[in-house]
Amino acid sequence: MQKYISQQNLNTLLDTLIASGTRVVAPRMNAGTPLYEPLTSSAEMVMDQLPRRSAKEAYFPVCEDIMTYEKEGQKVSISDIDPARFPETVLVGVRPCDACAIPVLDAVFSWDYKDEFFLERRRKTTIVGLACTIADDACFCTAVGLSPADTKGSDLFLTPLEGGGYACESYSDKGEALINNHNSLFNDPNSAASLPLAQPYMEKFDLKKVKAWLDEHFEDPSWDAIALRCVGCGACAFVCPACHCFDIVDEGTEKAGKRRKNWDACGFWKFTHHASGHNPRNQQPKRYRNRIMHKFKYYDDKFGQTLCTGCGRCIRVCPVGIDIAQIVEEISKKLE
Amino acid sequence: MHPAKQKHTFEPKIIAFVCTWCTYAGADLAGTSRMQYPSNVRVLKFPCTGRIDPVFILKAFQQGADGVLVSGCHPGDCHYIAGNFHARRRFAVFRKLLEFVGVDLNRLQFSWVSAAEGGKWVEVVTDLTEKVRNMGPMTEFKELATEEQWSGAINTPELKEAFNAI
Amino acid sequence: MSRIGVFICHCGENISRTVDVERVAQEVGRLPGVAFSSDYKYMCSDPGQTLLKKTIQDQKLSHVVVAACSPRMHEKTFRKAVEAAGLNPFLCEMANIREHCSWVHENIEEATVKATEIVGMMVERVKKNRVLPTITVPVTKRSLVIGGGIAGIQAALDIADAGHEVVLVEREPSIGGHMAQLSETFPTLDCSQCIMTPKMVDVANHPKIKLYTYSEIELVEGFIGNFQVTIKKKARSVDEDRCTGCGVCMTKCPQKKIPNKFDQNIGMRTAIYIPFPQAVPNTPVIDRENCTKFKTGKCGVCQKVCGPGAVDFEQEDRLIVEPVGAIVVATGFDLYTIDEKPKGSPIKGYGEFGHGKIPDVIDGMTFERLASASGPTGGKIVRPSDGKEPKQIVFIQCIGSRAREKGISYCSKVCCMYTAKHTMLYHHKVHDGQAYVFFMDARTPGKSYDEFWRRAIEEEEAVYIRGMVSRLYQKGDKIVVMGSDIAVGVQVEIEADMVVLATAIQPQKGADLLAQKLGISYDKYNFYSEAHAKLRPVECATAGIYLAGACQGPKDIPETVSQASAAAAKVMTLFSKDKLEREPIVARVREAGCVGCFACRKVCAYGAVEEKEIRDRQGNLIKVVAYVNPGVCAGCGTCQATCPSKCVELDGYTDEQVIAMIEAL
Amino acid sequence: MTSTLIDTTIYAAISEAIQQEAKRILTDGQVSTIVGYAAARRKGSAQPMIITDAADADKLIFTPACVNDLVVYLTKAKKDIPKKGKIGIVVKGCDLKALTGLIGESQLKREELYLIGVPCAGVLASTFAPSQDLTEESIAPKCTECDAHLPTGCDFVPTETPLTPELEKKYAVEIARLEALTPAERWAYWKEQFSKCIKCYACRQVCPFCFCEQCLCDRNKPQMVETTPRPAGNTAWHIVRAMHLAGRCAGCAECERVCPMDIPLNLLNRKMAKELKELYDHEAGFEVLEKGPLTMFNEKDDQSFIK
Repeated sequence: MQKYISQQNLNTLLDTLIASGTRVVAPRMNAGTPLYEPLTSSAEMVMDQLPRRSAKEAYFPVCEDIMTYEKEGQKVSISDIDPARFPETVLVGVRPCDACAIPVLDAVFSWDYKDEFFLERRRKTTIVGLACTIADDACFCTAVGLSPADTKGSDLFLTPLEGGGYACESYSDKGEALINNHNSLFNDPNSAASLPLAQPYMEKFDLKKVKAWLDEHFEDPSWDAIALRCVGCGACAFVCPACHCFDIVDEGTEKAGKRRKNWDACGFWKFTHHASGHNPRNQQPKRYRNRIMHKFKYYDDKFGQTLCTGCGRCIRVCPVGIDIAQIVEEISKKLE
Repeated sequence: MHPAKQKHTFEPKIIAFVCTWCTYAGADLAGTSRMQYPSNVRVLKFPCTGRIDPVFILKAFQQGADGVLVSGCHPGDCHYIAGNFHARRRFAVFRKLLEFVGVDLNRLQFSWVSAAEGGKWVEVVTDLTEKVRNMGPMTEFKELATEEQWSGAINTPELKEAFNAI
Repeated sequence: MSRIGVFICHCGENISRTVDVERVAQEVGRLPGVAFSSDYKYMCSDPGQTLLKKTIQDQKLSHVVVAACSPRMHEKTFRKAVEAAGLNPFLCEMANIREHCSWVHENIEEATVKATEIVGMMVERVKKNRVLPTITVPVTKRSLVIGGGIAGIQAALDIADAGHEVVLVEREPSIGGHMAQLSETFPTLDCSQCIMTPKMVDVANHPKIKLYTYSEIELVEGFIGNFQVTIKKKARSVDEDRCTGCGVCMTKCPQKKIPNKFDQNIGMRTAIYIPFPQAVPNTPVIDRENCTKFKTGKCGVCQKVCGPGAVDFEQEDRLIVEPVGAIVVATGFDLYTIDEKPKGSPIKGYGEFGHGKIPDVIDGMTFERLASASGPTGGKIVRPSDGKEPKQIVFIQCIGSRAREKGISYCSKVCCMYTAKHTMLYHHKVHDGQAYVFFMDARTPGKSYDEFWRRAIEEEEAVYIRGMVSRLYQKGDKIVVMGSDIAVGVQVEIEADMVVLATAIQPQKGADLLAQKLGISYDKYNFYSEAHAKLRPVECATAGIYLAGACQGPKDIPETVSQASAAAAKVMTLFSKDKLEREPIVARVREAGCVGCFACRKVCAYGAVEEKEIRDRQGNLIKVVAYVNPGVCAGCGTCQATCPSKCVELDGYTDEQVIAMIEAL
Repeated sequence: MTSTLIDTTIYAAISEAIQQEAKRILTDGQVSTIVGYAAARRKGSAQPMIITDAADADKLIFTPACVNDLVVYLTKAKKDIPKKGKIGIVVKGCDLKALTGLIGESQLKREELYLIGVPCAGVLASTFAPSQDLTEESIAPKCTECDAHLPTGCDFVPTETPLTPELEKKYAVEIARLEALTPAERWAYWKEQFSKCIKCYACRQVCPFCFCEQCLCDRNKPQMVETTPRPAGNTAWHIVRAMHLAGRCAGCAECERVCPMDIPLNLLNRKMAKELKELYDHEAGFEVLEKGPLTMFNEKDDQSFIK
């Protein structure tokens, strides 16, 4: 279904949703930093900046409770968290590089084990994508086969038009329902041209060649050259739309506490650190290798997809300038 | 349930970190002298103020303390030669940090109370209790403790209902 | 899960009067991990302790909390009881609900709530308590005594008589110290040397005492029971084994006009010398600064006349390492001088007394040498300037002492008594002379002391003037003493032939340097600090090091001797066991996490933190970490609060225990 | 952009001098490894580079994008750098202060290092793209308060002298602004800032002084600081970190530069430095100290806050 929505009507739509108790998550400024966060009013929305963190936390939270416990005398009682309590959410202004990661994550969270926490949040989230008009030299969505107008993952997709407003098209029942429920705010599509879309600089990688090289080079001296300077923080993984490792921790006192699921990152020294003290990934290059392998080989092996959407966030935040686009490009040329 | 507590609308929770040789003994002396003071204080005993980590103060506030007292031997009286001198520097700096992040320093008291100063113990504890009682509850850390990242939040209709009922 | 037993004591009615003990027991019984909770009338009584032991066994308790009085009162009692029942004593904690609760609150409700929370805190704490085995350290049953004055001699003899080896180190060529310089002693006026020299000889002859004179402490390593002491034995230039002490060398030495320090520089000695005739050892030493052989290369007479060939110009300083288990520090005192002090010094001189430039203004110790029968004048009291007998003599007390404006605020304690003694000695020797004493107060507590002082006034005709002297100056061959008599309220001016100053007692020069080598603390005057002013006046805070005599503060001879014997008794107590047992409240380093920043070592007041190398199986150095010597650690925990990664933990007060208590609130 | 340019023309000559010196010391075997900066893919950007071959010396540069404090590569926690012989390292004045502190904390030995000092007029703030010119606006806040434009005590320093205009001290101004607020307002300010934290620990990992092998905040027995990136745990983490750096941090501001959430972390560190200067006349990083201000004491220390 193709429609047109003016900026004003989009704002009205969001304010209506907020008033009805739906959680509306969109890019907004938090203490000077653009982030996807729940809006209290559509006026807070900022559409001209790429949020610093990806949209994944709407369905894969930074941290969430998965169980609570209480102790009394010699008894312990445990209560579960009911996924039915997750709020209905509309996620608005999601860039393609974020939205395209969603089906990628769906694959892993509904594979052999169905992660009810992830899946229930996904079910309750409507994704309103936004064609991308901004790119810097860290962006490389086109290099990994996506585009600034890619609609994968979006339930409803907005394309900003010359003269204001958005062309919008639904790609799912959820998207359609959003239009139908607020029909008066949508108009028939018009003929205005879209704003010029972003043009990332990187040329398309040959991801098959990348995987082919990775298949053969688990051990390779170039890993040291690539990642000796990695300092082992989790910034790259935490801002990534596709990274999805998590850690389970119990926090609380002798009397009561919670079991929590928190984001984890393969850059951390504690990642895969065994209780015995042994760590198979005992050096930073081995941990960074896992990041590349997971994104361009392991995930492909299992699900036939690449775990990178070229958003460039990790390149921008890396304290030591590790550039995944450059690394993958170089790998792609190794077999030539 | 606690009829005696109706005297005041708010009973602050005061946590005291004290050294065993001077202040703990001073508090013992207040007891043997049958001096009276507010019952709000809970005492944690350490060998020396030198052992008291700033993290403990932070943890105390996070666990709901409305006021924190750190007390040890007078300068020169340290059972361990210089532990209180190290503590003095540590806390001189730490309180400035807490102040900078927005903790009202009226809630954090430091004192020297010797084993002979039962009266001073009573005075310090009473003053801090009354001061904090007048300030009201320390809400900052308690609020933080209940806050979640938006992404992990869940609907809590009963809480919302209770909130609306207020 | 743990099986904790909680015992709430009524303490008769001391606790139960204001705390509803039954309710506390009930509420605490619901806490996680509590398997048994009950109240009892008197937990510390025999039946109470029996109940405790029986319950531990019947209920198979893993930990115990006794809620009763202050742990300062009965922690030992209950830990012993728990140990008797087969549990490690450190798995028992006390909750103080008497001194900290029932006695300080009247409201039953409030006190009961508080008591419940106090007990709850201790329940959470005790869960994190670990089994702590008693720590034992081997003890080397040899002692070092530093200083060969009366304090060091007494301590050395007592320890040696108990059968333990003693290493006695003296900086000067002879032992004897200041007491050997004195003429008579108060309050009995017995001859100092007569009572001192036999003890010196005993030291020399004692099979258990190894004497190092003309030697200094170079380095002290180790800890209680296990010190390694490096001693520098300075070159004497005379072989002690060969020398027979005949003294021919001294009679032949051409350098005869060197001021003798032992005689306060009023007597003379040779370049090869013994400081005084009764010196122990009776072996001369060559003063290389004044010896012609060392200055010009010529002479060498002493070597030529020495029959046994003991003189050795080539001798060098030697370093000797002695293992000892205990150290007695008895370095004694030095006297304040009124001369001008270096700029910036906290201690000031007496410009108003001419800064020590008037030759017949002497100090008390010089008077002792003048009065001594073995002194440079053979016991005749004469003026150093012209050898005339002084007919008017003025003694001034509190010179430097109790003089905040001069930088010393303490009382030197012995001056009142020795000045009284000086007036008597003077009166005995100069029958037609008159002694005056300027004094602030007379401080004469002590057995027969006040009587002695009164005798000086009443029988020996000393004139005591209450007041201070404002100025002294030379006028012809007299010294004009200007002062005030505040009792009468008049200015006094006396034309004296000689003035004797009762100068303050100060620690030996370099006392601070020695303290740093030993790792003991000292006050702003450099007097050594005892571990506790009242209850541990003989021990240093550093375990295994004890104090005797005036190095700790001004003392007279009987006090010094008492303390020396006390220090010896402390050493013997330490030596009474083969291994030293101590409470296991010590810091331990988690080596896996330690990065060797040594912040712990920087804050440790006891020098307990050492470096330890961690090597792999091939012997390659992996890292250097901190190691806390359990024999030295005093258990304050300052290191743990300082360690950024919390890789040093104080047993008994771990972060786990503390955090558990905070979280219980 | 109208902001005044800061003169960085000497950086080209400095780059050349670094290259020559690096080539020389690698060739004659004085060092086995050099940690420096090299150009990166994005326009104007630079990255840390670890070289062992004299042939790579030409890659070393110094530009306003050379923001990293490379000293972090010398600390134990990040010990993957091959250790054979001396290590050469390129240091700005601010980085050198961290290095000096680390020597005092037994983490480094001066004789095992070859220091190539950089005369520096300033580097770019993290909020500006690496391709930006260095101006009074785009300069890193730390550079506005720099008192070490010319590093001292290095083995080699290019002879160029940077022109350093007097700039408004950005941290001093911001600290004064915060100090003038009420505690409640300051709490609100930091609460908002800390709410963004996701515990990626970039601040910790780039910090030369966070050299602990096991961070206190990674421990769970006991859990001194909640590890979950919730507001409570975040606040505790940043307070504990600021306390641990007090008296040690010399202001390389790496924590703040790398924070992907733009939390002004160096404000906390500068505030602590200011207090230590006022209380104990301590300034970090100028000389190797036997003891830091919080591992020593003076009997006469201020105790006006103690009853």
